[in-house]
Amino acid sequence: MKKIGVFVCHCGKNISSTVNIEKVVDEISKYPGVTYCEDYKYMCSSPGQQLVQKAILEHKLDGVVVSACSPTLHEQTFRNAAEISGMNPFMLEIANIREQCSWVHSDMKVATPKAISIIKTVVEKTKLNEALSPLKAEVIPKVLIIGAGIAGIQASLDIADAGHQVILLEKSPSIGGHMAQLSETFPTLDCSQCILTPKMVAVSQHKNIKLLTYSELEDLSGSIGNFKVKIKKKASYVDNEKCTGCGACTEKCPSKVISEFDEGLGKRKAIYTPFPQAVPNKPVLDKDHCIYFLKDGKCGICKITCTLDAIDFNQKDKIIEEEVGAIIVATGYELYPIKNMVEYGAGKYPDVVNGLQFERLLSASGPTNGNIRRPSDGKIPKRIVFLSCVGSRDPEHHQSYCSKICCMYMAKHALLYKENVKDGESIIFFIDVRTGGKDYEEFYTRAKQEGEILYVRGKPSRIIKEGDDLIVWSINTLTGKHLRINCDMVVLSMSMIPSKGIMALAKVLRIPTNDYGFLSEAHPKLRPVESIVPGFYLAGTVQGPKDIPEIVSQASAAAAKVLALFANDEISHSPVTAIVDEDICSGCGICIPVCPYDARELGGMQPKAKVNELLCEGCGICVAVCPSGASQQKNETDTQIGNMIEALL
Amino acid sequence: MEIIVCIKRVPQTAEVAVKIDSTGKGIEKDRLTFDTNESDTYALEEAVLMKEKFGGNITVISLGDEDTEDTLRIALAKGADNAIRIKAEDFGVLDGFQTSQILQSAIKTLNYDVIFTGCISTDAAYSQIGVTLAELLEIPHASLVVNFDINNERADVQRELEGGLIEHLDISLPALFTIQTGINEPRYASLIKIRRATKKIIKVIGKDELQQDEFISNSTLDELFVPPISKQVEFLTGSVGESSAKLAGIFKEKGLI
Amino acid sequence: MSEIFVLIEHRQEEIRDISFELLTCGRKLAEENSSKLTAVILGFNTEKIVEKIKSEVHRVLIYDNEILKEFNSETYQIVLSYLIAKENPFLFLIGHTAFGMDLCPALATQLKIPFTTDCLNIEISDNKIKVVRQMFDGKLDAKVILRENPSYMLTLRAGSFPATESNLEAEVSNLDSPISEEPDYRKFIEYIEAVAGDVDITKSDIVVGIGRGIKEQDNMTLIEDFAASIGGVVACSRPIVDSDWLPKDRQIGSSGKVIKPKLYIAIGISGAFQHIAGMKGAETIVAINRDANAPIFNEADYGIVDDLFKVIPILKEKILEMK
Amino acid sequence: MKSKKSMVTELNQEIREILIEEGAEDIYKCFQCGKCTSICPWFQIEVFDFPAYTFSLKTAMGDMAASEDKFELEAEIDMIYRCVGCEACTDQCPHGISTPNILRAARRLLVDFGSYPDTLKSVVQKIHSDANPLGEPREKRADWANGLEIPSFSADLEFLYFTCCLTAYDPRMQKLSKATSFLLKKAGISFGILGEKESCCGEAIRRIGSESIFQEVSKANISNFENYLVKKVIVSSPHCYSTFKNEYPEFGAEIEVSHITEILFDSIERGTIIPNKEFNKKVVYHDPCDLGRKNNIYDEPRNVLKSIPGLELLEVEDFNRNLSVCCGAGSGGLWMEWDKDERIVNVRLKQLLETGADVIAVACPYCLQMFEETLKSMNSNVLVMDVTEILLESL
Repeated sequence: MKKIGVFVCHCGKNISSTVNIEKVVDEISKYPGVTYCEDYKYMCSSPGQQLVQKAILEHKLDGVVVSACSPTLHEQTFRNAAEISGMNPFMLEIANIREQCSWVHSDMKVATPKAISIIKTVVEKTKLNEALSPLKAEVIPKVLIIGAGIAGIQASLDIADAGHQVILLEKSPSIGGHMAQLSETFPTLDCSQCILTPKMVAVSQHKNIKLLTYSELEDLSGSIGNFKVKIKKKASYVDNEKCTGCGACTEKCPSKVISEFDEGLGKRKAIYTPFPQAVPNKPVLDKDHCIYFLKDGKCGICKITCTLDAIDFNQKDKIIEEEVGAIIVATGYELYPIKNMVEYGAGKYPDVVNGLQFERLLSASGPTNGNIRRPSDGKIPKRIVFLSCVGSRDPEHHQSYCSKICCMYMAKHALLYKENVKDGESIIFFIDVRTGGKDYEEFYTRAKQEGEILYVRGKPSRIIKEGDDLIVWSINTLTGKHLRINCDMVVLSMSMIPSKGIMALAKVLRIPTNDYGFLSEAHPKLRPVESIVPGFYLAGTVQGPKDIPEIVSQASAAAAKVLALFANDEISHSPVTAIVDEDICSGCGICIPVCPYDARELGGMQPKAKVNELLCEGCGICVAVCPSGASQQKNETDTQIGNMIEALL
Repeated sequence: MEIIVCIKRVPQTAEVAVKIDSTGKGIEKDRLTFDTNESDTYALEEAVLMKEKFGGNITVISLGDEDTEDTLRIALAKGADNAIRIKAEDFGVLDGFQTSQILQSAIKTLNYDVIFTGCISTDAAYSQIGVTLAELLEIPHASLVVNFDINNERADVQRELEGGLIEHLDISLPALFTIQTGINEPRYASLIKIRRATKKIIKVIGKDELQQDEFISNSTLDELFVPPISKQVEFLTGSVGESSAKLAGIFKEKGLI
Repeated sequence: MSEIFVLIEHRQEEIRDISFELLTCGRKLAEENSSKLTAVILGFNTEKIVEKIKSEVHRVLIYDNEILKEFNSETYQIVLSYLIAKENPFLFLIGHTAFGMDLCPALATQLKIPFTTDCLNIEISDNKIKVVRQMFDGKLDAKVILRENPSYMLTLRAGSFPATESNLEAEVSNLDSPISEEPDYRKFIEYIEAVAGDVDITKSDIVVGIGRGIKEQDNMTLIEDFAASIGGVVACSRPIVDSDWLPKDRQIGSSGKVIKPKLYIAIGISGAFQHIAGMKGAETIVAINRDANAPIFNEADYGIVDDLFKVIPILKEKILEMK
Repeated sequence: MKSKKSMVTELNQEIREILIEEGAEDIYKCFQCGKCTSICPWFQIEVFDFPAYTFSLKTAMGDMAASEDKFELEAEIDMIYRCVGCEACTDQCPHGISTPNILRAARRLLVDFGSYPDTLKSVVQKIHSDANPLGEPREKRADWANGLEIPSFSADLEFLYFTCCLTAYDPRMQKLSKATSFLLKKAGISFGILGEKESCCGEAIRRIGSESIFQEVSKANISNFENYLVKKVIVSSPHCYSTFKNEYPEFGAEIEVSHITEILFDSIERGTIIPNKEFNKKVVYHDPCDLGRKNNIYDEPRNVLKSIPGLELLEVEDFNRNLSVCCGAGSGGLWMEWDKDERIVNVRLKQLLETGADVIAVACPYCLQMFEETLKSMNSNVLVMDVTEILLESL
């Protein structure tokens, strides 16, 4: 018979206020197999842990049950403590009597017996636990970073500078992301491109960074330390070895296409570099708009123009395979489409634009060279109305979250507009002005005064066109007065949503997202840049709306996490995995598709299920579906579970 | 100033079908909506206006069944301070004269300067309770009051006569006044007062507490019947001259001209 | 059976119509019950009144005193209670008017005589009295039996007994008023005339309602002349108020006034239900409309399907001829 | 005598609590953005301010219909009864707060204490007593069907045609019920009517705040449905539709309800009704709140109209479908009357007339009544027709 010690934590008053600890100790002490039982106010504290260690030695315990909070919090803490006393850490189990008991009850008469039952079941489990040793795996010190906006760029540079290899993947023709589209940045008003382009160049020149633009992730397998990735490099129909980026092909190309970079306000060619400072500064040919491809070879002017013979209409998509130890996801955001806003004209009116479009109008490299002209007729807008929270903070129809950056960029927009159009007038409709950031409130105050911005509290209900003007209907909720404001342009600060394809990508990566498609972090406070799935890290707006300083911080933090991983040659993996008793396994294969981690396959002459223990996370689904009982989980065997149920009954 | 207002809960029959019940002496009440008698609401409002002007207390009193407490509560919500229900269930069928006597026996023990009643109930329509009650209490009265004020502890009263004429009177207090509709604009109850009213206790008086055993009846209702009318439009035809002449003849015949 | 008494109601030296209706009723009851009819007059300088009443009754009792010049129910009550106690009439009839309502219940109560009010019809058999009166907003009639007693008091609704003429020769007696001063607790001050031009459509016996069919504001005079010719007031449906041709207080309907006149003439009104709700209580309803299917005809007693501009001037002529 | 106004609002938790008990629980969701107010039809009335956005806060503060001053209180209650319950605010509110529900909580208390407009009192009385708001006799409810040979409903018939009170009694509206019964017969649909056993659906009085009488009349209908084994109901009025579909289930009703336009479109699609006579008119369709915004029926009535040869279907730009503006008749509005320049119907009618249409098509008796009555004083040749009437003309 094994000797089990039970340690009951009060958790201050968290547990003891609804669970009668004295009674628990009294009851558990009498339970068969329990040779030692003790309580303490804070078991996780240093003296608390010492109690456990001392008891292991003094009472020669075979197993320990700590009755305290959720195992996600302190299982590791206590296992480490047990190991110091020479116990196999997997002989220590946590009985959760806080989240699952004291917190959900208010009546001690109910909570106390429940706590006792919980502890008894865990004692039963512990009795049959086996000593396990962690699995070890090699780490490939190379990182894949998906998305080359400011987040991806920053993380790449940090890791590359530390001497590790980086593969930086970008689906568009250039790196830079949305930050490259911006004019000036709050709160300092330095030029966005001026601060971004040096970093872009640094990326392109860094010996440790392999840049794959115009590329997408196709497939992924493996686990932390050892991922295998397949990347599709889309055909650009330009041989980058030969191309010098002279731009002659672009100049001659007869096909004009709406520019994505200018958010639809300008045009580009079918063969193009998105913007002058693009990295790599080599054009790509957009097959969907190329006359050569659309009209069966009837064009080819670019090929004729190119003196270096860099145009290759026969180029094919290329699959690149790589092995990496970690992956940072930094795919960024896009803006919620205006067409979802029926009451604001649903994209009918060209002079109703979104925040990024207005950035392009403000940008010196933009379609109007930084002079503000309204899209419909090129007129200088004399009055612009800015609407906050469009598509944000609207759980009923759109997104319930706050997009965080709009308050600041609207103030910036209005200020820059005032500098641009001296007699211009800005009206900002707001519900709350949120300026949580260093120097932000000061900037808001300055913008309000220098930009002579009229802030009106209220959410407009309609935008209606009347003649040349747009009319915004609202009320001023501070005065209660009706407003029907005529203006020349309206800027909607649309909510930030995860960029297109995030759900598909998350599925390939098998990492969880929240309801809106933002990737979920492992812990909102303590593990903000890691996914719950080991080996994946998050940087930037892929995780939620953020401003640039926050994105950069998070990117560097993700880089630091990757570097910490790479600092070891190997990683250990929990041994609590599934195993297959090949004698029983019939090879039916039911367990293969249900495994969320792709940790199973059928192998051998007479196919039997096999477990890749490095991939297995011990979720137990395979155990549950196995018709023959061949699949078992270490330290969660059927016998153990049976005993636990018995203890409960 | 102590004011008493007598009110009555009545079925609202003006705009809906009214059917005689199986006894032949009452009406089917299931589908009728009950509310404070119309002129009583003006009486109550007049009391509230007087209280606002001169201060004091308003007691509303009603002879009725338990549902009458809803009506009394509405009066409390609209500005009355106290409410008394005399249990109608302690009595059988009552005529107006008995009602007046019962009210009198309850009111005679109270302090009052002014009693207001409505000038007519929309159900029985006798217009007699107020004036009878005044006589029983041996106080002066004025009926059909359309303007009311108090000067030098006497009431300055205007009564409505036929043909738009007003009779101006000076009456000593205490006295009883039956109030005509239109004298004021009855108010709504605010939610705060509604809330307070729901918590007030309504004093309920049974027959035993009235210190009077016999209430003489003046009359009994023998039967109800639907007045014989037949409304089928009669089109007056012929030339304009003919149809007009026919119509004028009808007017004459009916004594309308 | 002892006598039937009628209280003559007069105001500002004119006998009120109700008095003749009371006399007609009283005479009928007196004849049916082989009794005599007595008129009671309280007033000051009553000669002219007595003159007109003399042929209506068997006996006239007069209290002629300056304090009885104007009606004061308290004064009347003192005088009449004295008279009734002395004469013991079988039935004392009073008009169901502002005067009668103020007087009858108090007087009867004081004398402990069974009474009831607002009678439409009165039946006497075996010294018992049974009356018909309206209840429930006039929707039902009730037969009411009075407690058996040697004497009774009733008030009679105006219009229940259209006045008829008579040629009796009354015996006239002047009596001395038992009091010489108006009581201090109730003093008559004055009559106040209603402000001219202030029309209350709910108080008028004849109402002429106009609707959209009137077409233009100029046509309003036609209607006003017509209304004047039959002694009615002009009211309307909503569109007329909307056009500001008449003030809001002239609107009939669920959102306007609810009226119950003796006669309602709807001219050029189709009869939206909101309007119907306001006028269907009228005793007699006449509709004049070009559209025979107009819903207003569902409510009307008499209808003329024709152009109102043709009908109204001719109808006015015919009415003036009849008068 | 007017009492002195106090500028201090006192928090009154009791008022808040009772209003929440009566259904104003949404108030805590409000973040005072004011979008409700400028989408509200009253926003388009120049001379009147209807501060919809304040009601949540006022309720939370217990400052609803709370004035001690008679005239202020009257103005507040007047305000509470301005709401036409069109739910335009609910539709647009970021948190889906229903201002009509908040106001209805207050209405329920006010109704219990007789503190609501007299015209509405009379509607409540009439529905209670006569089962219709017009005060017409119950016995006459099926008179519109005289001579039309419509069977009384029995279990072997598929549908019950439930007329709206207006279409049952009002001579103008009876054209709708007659047209409907003709079209249903034409389409070969088996249906019957309940006639005098029908009671008003009660929608109006529930919105007015008379909850107890609503429950009384609705339960009468529900037990009728049960007794006659009614499974499927066709209605003319979107108000009946909304009530049967969304509210009767609260009281145990198990019926499937269709609006007549749904049935008609289905019949046209199946070819049992074939509109073949040209209706060469420009027609603008007005979305009734209870059909569109509240029940998402936008296309069926339009599709019926589109299937009529020669008919040119117009839309009110910017103000169609869920952004349509109420005719002003909802939640008791049919019986309320505001000053001439304070009527929602005028706003909507102006929008409809500006399309240049010859005919305003409606699918709700309330809308029809409002538009037609208002057009009478406008000297306009534009006709107001129900979708059923237009379809009938094209057969």
